[in-house]
Amino acid sequence: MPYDQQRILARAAREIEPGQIVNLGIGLPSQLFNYIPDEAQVLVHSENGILGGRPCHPDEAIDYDMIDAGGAYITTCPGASLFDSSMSFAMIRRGRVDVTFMGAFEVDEVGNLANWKIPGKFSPGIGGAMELAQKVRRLVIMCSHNDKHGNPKILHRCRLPLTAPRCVSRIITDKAVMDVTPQGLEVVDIAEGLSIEELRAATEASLIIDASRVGSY
Amino acid sequence: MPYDQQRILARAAREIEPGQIVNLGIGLPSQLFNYIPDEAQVLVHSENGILGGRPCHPDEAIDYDMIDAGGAYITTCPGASLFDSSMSFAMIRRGRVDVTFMGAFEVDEVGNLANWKIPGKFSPGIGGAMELAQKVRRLVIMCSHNDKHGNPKILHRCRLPLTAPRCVSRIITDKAVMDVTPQGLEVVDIAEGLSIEELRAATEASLIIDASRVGSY
Amino acid sequence: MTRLAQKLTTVEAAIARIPSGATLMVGGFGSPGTPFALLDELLAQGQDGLTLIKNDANEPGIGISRLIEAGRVSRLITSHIGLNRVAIEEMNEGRLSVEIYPQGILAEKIRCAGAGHYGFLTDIGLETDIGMPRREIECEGRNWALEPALRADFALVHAGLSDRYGNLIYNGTAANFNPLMAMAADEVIAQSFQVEEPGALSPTTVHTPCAFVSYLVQVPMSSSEQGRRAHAV
Amino acid sequence: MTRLAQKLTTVEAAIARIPSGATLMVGGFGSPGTPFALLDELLAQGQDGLTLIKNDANEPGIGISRLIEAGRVSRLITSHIGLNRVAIEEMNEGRLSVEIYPQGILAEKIRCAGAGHYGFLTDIGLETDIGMPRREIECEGRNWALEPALRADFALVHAGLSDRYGNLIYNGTAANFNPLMAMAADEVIAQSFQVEEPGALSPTTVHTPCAFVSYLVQVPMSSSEQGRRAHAV
Repeated sequence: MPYDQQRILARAAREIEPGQIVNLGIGLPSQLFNYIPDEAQVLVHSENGILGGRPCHPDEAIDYDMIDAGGAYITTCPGASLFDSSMSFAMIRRGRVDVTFMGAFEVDEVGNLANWKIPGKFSPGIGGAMELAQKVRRLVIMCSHNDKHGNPKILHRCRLPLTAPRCVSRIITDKAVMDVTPQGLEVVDIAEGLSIEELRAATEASLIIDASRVGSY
Repeated sequence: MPYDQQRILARAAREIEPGQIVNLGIGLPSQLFNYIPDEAQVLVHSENGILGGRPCHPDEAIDYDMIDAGGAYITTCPGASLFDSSMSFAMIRRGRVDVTFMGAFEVDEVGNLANWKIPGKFSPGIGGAMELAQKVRRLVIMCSHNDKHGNPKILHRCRLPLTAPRCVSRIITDKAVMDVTPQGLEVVDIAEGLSIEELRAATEASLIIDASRVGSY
Repeated sequence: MTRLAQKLTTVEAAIARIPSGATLMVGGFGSPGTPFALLDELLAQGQDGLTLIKNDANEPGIGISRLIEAGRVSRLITSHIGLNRVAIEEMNEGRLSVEIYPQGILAEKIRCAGAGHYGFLTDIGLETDIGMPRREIECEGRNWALEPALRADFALVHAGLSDRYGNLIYNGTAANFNPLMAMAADEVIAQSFQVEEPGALSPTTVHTPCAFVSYLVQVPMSSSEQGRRAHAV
Repeated sequence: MTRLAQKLTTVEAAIARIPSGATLMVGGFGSPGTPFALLDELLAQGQDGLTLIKNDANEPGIGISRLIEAGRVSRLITSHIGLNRVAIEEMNEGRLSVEIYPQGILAEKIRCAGAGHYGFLTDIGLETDIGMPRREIECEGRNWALEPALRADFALVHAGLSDRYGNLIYNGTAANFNPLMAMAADEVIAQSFQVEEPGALSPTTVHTPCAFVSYLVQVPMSSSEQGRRAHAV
């Protein structure tokens, strides 16, 4: 059963405020590019050395030297700048990126994130994920609530090697929007049509749910 | 008695080879600028962030943002680049400057240099001298052989705080040209009209002089 | 961070953000790149007990020397103040505490903070007395001096050209410490002779990306005339 | 250093300087900035036992992947090889030794060598297992990981525009690791699509000053066509 990516994308787009500097991870988060209106004057940062990228329109000429960190051809929006990798990560480590969106293999109750390595199965490298997770002010996770076998990805504690500890601010899945708080994972929104019981059943982590305050999306 | 600066400048200019990258210290060395012919295609480096500076002609319009490290207004020659201070010193520390010329308070037999501080009298700061002295491949000193009271500046051992130890390659004064060798200071040239005895008398350091090979200038 | 559309402000409002006692980085090597208009406003507003980080002390009567002369600077972290006899006198009289680093080490300490590291290990000045005690660490059989990163509460920088988002381009040798300081301070106030709409600057020619700039002030070219005279010796 | 007037040479002569067993930095993030023509010549000349330092492994059939596929690379220092299933297979089969760093740490290790330091202290990855033992040093009550600088015998870099002295300007996102590697290697071989006479480039727009470039080779734009196809997925 494919999960509802559109629901995640539409909900995640609401996290972006006008005039922010935003980094979009590989995979689902990179599609957020198409959800940011030009008038928001948002600048998208890519690790490979651009602030102010935007997707190429299909009828636009391609500059083969212009890609984002995921390898897609892009172009610039007004106010863009291009720079080397050390400058790009200085921006990340100095907290100059307002929010970053990433996928996840596992997230847990204290905001630990695992998204780079499955020992013995998958270890293509770290890329920029570790520094983004550790240093960007606000890290929003976008992922399916359960893996393709139905196993929960929102856990009590991550079991895979961590990308960074205690780094996640908010988790947006196809089933819920959850905030990492000192008390644990607090449900902000539940996907339309899903009951609290169904959400709890699909989740390993304990969830704090105040039914009177939970919204839907 | 003013010393013969022209003799030093003319002799020092012969140290520069076509196509080299050269740094000129404040004071007498900075006048070398006028001794480098355009056809030599030499690029002059200044610590404040330029490779390829040249003096302004008197009838040239001044760009008030263009100075060398000594504060003189300059302009660029073909092949010039402008950059920040960290890049400028990366160039120095990585040995990308072929030769640097500096003044000195004291130089000694093992090539120690003192030119930045006279305790209790003069301590305006280090500037770029320490890194230039320590890291540039070839350091040529240009100074008067004796101070204004007649005291020798070419010493057995420096007494002032060092800019850098064992850093000097060659010393050009108004009286002699001397190389720092593993055996000590070896005289290459003696100023026209000066005898070996007069030179020894004006010098504290031991000098190695092979009369058959010494040139004049 | 300040939102992109809200960076352009007045020199008064920008400088009013700085409290007495703050640590300030100030761009410029001699006059080029020195943010004269911001410094003059700081003089007018009266903040004191300042710690300044600048390559040099400008020349008497201009730039940060005005603040030093007015007794508003308690500490100066620098590389060379040889062109400012007033600053040397203040230092020798004990009224101004001066901390001196080799110029490239000062630049790297600032850049290191800008890159988000704790510090770096260098061999510069290892066998000389640079007047500062430094911790040495042995690596691969040699000793290296640990230079901690140098940060600041504010950086005051000067650009020749910019856009409204705060992308900066420096003219001539006016870059010097400016791009490094723009990375290293918590809040960065930039002055610019010319402020264009976003899109006016070619992206590969931007020296300081707008992500590092908090506030931007447009100043007239005449604000740097003091500095021009100073170098026209 | 090579004299300014003697830098422009042929791709054959430039690559012939590289012996088997050399450590090479290779610019590029994906295809942009990858010096395809220099790499193809290296493949043709047959040097082996190479250690390569590159952000990624390119994609199968192009760039450094060709060298890996031909068994000429014994070690790869990188950040992410997820777009190259061949390289992952070579690594998993134990035929290619792969050392992986967080991308910004890899960039800083290279830049640190380029700045002439021994290393730097960082908090990146302190509480995670990045697979590499790192020395930790306590400063001001906290532990920091020591990352030694990463140098190389040669750097192969790609620029869109240059002058005959070796001043380089990168196009678009093709800068990435190129300017850092140009500072960090003992000998730097640059390829450029366009080589102008000195004076043709505006000095404030130069990304890599010619002081860092040892040899320069003019290559046709068609030499990068493999890379263009690879990204046009």
